[in-house]
Amino acid sequence: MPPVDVRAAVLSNVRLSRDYNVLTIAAPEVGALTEPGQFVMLKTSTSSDPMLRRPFSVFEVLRDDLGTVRAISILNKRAGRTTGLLYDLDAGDTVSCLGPLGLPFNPPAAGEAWMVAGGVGLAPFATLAEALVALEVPTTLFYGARTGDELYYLEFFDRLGVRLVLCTEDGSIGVPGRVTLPLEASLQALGGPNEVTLYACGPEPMLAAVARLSAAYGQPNEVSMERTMGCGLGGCYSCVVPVKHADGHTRYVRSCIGGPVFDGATVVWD
Amino acid sequence: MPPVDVRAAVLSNVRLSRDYNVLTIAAPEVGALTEPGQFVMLKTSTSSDPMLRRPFSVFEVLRDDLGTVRAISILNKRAGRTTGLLYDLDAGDTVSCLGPLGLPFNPPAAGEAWMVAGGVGLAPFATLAEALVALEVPTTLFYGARTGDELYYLEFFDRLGVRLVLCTEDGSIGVPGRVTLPLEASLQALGGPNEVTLYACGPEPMLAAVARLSAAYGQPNEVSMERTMGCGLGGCYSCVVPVKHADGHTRYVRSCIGGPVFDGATVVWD
Amino acid sequence: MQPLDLSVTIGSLELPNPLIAASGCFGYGLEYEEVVDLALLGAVATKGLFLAERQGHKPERIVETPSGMLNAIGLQGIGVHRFISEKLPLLRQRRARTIVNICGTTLDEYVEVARILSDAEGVDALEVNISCPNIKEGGIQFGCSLDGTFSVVSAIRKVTTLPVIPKLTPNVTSPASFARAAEDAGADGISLVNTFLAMAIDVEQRRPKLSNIVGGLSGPAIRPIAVRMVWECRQAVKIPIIGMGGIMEARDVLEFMLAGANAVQVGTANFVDPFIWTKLLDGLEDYMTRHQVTRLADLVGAVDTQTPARAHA
Amino acid sequence: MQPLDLSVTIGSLELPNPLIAASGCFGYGLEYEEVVDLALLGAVATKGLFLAERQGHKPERIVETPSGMLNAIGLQGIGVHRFISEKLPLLRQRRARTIVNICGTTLDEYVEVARILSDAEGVDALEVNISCPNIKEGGIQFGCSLDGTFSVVSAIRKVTTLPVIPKLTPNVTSPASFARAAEDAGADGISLVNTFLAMAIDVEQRRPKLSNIVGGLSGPAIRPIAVRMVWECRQAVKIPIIGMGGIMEARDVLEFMLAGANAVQVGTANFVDPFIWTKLLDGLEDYMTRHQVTRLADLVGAVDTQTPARAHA
Ligand SMILES: Cc1cc2nc3c(=O)[nH]c(=O)nc-3n(C[C@H](O)[C@H](O)[C@H](O)COP(=O)(O)OP(=O)(O)OC[C@H]3O[C@@H](n4cnc5c(N)ncnc54)[C@H](O)[C@@H]3O)c2cc1C
Ligand SMILES: Cc1cc2nc3c(=O)[nH]c(=O)nc-3n(C[C@H](O)[C@H](O)[C@H](O)COP(=O)(O)OP(=O)(O)OC[C@H]3O[C@@H](n4cnc5c(N)ncnc54)[C@H](O)[C@@H]3O)c2cc1C
Ligand SMILES: Cc1cc2nc3c(=O)[nH]c(=O)nc-3n(C[C@H](O)[C@H](O)[C@H](O)COP(=O)(O)O)c2cc1C
Ligand SMILES: Cc1cc2nc3c(=O)[nH]c(=O)nc-3n(C[C@H](O)[C@H](O)[C@H](O)COP(=O)(O)O)c2cc1C
Ligand code: FES
Ligand code: FES
Repeated sequence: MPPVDVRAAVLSNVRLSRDYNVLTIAAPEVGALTEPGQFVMLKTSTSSDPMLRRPFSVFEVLRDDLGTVRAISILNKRAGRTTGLLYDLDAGDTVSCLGPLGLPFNPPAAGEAWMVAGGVGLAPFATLAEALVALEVPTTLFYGARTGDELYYLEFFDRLGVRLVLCTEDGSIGVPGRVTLPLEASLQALGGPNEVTLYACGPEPMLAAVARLSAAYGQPNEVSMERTMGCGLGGCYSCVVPVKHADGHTRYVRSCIGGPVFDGATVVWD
Repeated sequence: MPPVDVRAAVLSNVRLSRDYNVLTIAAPEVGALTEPGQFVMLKTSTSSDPMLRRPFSVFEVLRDDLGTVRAISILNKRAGRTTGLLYDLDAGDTVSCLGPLGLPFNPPAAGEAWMVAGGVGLAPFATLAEALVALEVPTTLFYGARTGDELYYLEFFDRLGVRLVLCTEDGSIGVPGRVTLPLEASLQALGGPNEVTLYACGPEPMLAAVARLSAAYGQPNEVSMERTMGCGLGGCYSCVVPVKHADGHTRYVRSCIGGPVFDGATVVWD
Repeated sequence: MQPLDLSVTIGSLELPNPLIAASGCFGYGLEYEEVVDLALLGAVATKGLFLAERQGHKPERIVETPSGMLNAIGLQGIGVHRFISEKLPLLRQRRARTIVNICGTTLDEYVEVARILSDAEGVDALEVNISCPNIKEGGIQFGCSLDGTFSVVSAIRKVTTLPVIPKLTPNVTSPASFARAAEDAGADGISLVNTFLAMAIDVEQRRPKLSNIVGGLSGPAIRPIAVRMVWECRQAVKIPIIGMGGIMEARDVLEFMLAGANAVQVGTANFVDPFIWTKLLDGLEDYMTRHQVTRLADLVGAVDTQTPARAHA
Repeated sequence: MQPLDLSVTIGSLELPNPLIAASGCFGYGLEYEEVVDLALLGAVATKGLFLAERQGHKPERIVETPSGMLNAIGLQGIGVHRFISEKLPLLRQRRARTIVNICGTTLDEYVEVARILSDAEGVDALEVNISCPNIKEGGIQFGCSLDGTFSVVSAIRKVTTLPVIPKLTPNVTSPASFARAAEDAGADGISLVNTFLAMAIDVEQRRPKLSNIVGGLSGPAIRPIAVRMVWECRQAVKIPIIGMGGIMEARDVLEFMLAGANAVQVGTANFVDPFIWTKLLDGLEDYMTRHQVTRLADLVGAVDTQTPARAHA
């Protein structure tokens, strides 16, 4: 299905902390088409400063009681101009929302699903968790953040029946340190290969570590890569990821159309 | 007094028509310093598109019951980017307001005051009328617009005791045609020179006509010139008006600091 | 009133309207087939092609700047042979008019790429990229020397009957003299501008924001400079000009045409709004209706420089 | 931590901080004495002066463009004699460090203006404007030729002991070669960039928006190009560089200094916010504190081009 561009009204903006907010926008046309792992390109005004759209995972697809899609939400973290503007928006403001874009996650061929989220990397996993639960795939979320109060939507995943393994760098909640620690421990506890499929989104070092661990323990994995994106449609070649191809050559693949979800085993990590 | 720059909250925005609105902003520091005929430079955002401030007459200086200045208002007419943004603002938004700037009108040396306004040129006359009435100067407003429903704030001037001579190009209210028609008729009815001082603000052809009529009938006049302004403080030399100087030479004068109010007799009209 | 005629001609190239997707901003065109009917565009200028496949620079490849962006993609591309076998047939199917943007590290490579494409089915014109600021070898070294420009264009001219449209760099003192060199060498038209060589530094890390250190500035920021250059070139040459640089609205298309452009390209704006094309066409038709212009081409170079505009008209 | 040292030196010119009001964007300085303490600025570069009074162009003289503005003021000014009698004494009273921007229609006029100012009290340096794009006679004709640049600078060098700082145009293929010509001619430093020659057309009226048809583009739109030019010049010359072009925030000042500027000028931003100066100083001190930089001058040219920045650091 081709993406659509919607001038969407802001329905609500819940500020979770000084840096994080959940922005709900009336873009049902986008939500109805969205698969877990896909993203949208957002622009807050028609000004040319800032000019380019910015990429954001679809966090939630919100339905009414009849199951009709009414809106989508974005889990936004302030990083600069546009994310700062998105943090400040209020109900009634509008944003231009282009999507859905990119390749989604693929459901596990077999076994369990383990989602690994670092910080705002939680974003694509709300919709993925819903899809996996609907497929009755036993699902775990390994979720790491700097501090305990930066761990969000825990009840949401709990209510879905997702097993939670939490991690904080300051040790205030869950396992102290990086999320890859409990992940590796759990992988060690496994018997054979292909029992779990790993899904990862977060800082690139975390993604590389997950891919390395997956390989080491013979489990398949998919990683959602973050690249600077100029267009989101394959037009600008800004968003490339080096990928090992079948012919043995490494080529730059545009992550907006050849991703953002990649088989972690094919990505060439630096 | 030096101008101040205030990040002012929008208190109200009353849209008078599809093009005109009255924007009230919490800039008491500016209002307290403002004299009739002075202007402010407004900017609606910190974006560099649009980048430059735009000049606007102070329309009203708004006081509370105790007489303390609480806000100023702007009579805004949509002409492009910034005026369009000012039309769309809502209470709670903020604008950056630099002022007061420029030279004000001077009270009449003797006799009556006749204010001549064309369209949005009404803007500087609300504060001038209040000042003249306070000085017990008999005051008339010649006010022309395209149509009757573009004549605003009539009760305001009426309540002040200002005599109104209205004019519309479509003849829907008052004298049909240009405001300079009833003005000339009234000038003809006068006895000798210096019985009235004319104050004019509006399209340049109207200002030129008022200056010409003033000279013809030997009455002093002051005109408020509209020029594209980059800075409002004398820094950029964008806003110049050709003025005949005492030494006989015509020089370009920066209307932001040498105006916007000029003696119409010294302006070189093209 | 008569039907509106938006058609333009660049030498033997006839386009239904002046709107061309700018090279490097529209992939190979096919990336956009889902969002825009490629046949609706005046033409598609495809991503710059060398003889062989190219990987391009490592990220960061773009960075946003005030009303613009820097890019240093480094001409990643599939090479002319894969383009002909994989892309060209599909572009023909979509009935897209295809202007192929060609590059070379040597004069011989330019000529070779031009020759190969001339034998292919479905190429409508060659846009000769002698102005990419982002690669050391080739391209710009020809585009920044009058002799280099002349020799590349005349060499390509000899091996093809396709319209040859050198794309000029703005990073020179006088683009008009390069336009003249191109005309003298037998170019059917010229494209300008390519991007402005520029740089952005991350002050927190004290490092360039682009892996290539420098990159090319595009977007509305450069439009006033690009319009001036098109206007200067219009005085200097008779051949058609394809103008570009920061076009975001129909008004901007008209500004370039009034300055002397016979057609325009739209690049960066397509990133901001991939649905821009119909909006631009609607805007042009609205203007033509309001101003009773029946042939859009009548506006080319029609700016009246004798009487400046009144600001407060 | 030690006190922060923001001082910079341009030849024999010592400034308490690198922030200079750009010529033509700050009148003669005195226009701003009510809103900013002139002694607080590194220096004030005054409006370009010829020998005699000049009326300048008729309006429209400016027009806004995306993240920038065009100006064609035409160097309206009071001439060097009235400047010395009317403005200079007051600038001295305010303890402003005054860099006088000088123009000429001929080589002789440049030399004459320089000589007269050298005999006056309170001139701290001469900025030689050979780059104004808005007047036909003089200025740019020297600034666009290497010989012209060399001859103007060396001629002025002979008649003054004041620091001589030619101001270079960006409208050339290689500003670095002009920087070298200036250095060879004995310049104490160079200023760049002046504005980019540009044009804007009112499509409704089909006329240029400026009475002068073309004008100079300034503001954040040009910053990435200006930073690149400063960086290139830093590789080419040893003399101090005063960088400018679209500085709006302290971060932008630092970007120019990291690229190789010893000091900076701020022009267009002063129109947007006349109170910008203290904000820029606060921003610089905040950065120095966060990064433990005690001497701001240590950052000059300190960009590390070996290792590009990580976008998602
Ligand atoms: C597929 C994808 C999904 C994403 N999902 C989310 C999400 O759900 N929630 C969220 O908060 N963030 C998400 N991001 C990251 C988000 O796009 C960036 O934080 C945002 O673009 C920064 O823009 P800015 O204008 O706020 O920052 P800028 O002012 O542009 O720059 C600030 C920082 O952001 C980086 N950056 C700038 N432009 C981009 C860009 N186009 N893409 C990525 N990084 C950029 C810069 O390198 C710089 O380090 C996602 C990114 C991608 C690629
Ligand atoms: C002293 C003074 C007082 C004014 N008072 C009022 C007022 O009370 N209410 C009101 O509605 N308008 C007033 N104006 C006019 C107002 O400043 C312009 O309409 C406004 O600047 C247009 O800006 P814009 O961004 O909306 O239009 P733009 O998109 O910038 O351009 C649209 C039109 O406005 C003209 N224009 C652009 N910039 C300026 C500028 N800086 N100054 C003047 N004209 C410009 C252009 O020439 C063009 O014709 C005043 C102007 C001056 C000089
Ligand atoms: C990301 C990007 C890639 C580009 N790649 C090419 C290219 O391969 N060949 C070329 O001739 N021009 C290339 N250009 C330049 C554009 O075709 C165009 O000349 C320039 O961007 C100005 O137009 P705009 O402001 O509308 O983008 C590229 C521009 C951008 C932004
Ligand atoms: C309105 C205006 C007038 C200017 N006049 C002069 C001048 O007289 N002499 C000069 O050397 N530069 C002049 N300039 C150029 C500026 O000094 C500066 O080089 C340029 O604007 C880039 O800096 P900015 O982007 O910070 O404005 C002028 C610029 C503007 C905007
Ligand atoms: S974001 Fe433009 S190609 Fe991927
Ligand atoms: S507006 Fe800048 S000098 Fe008047």
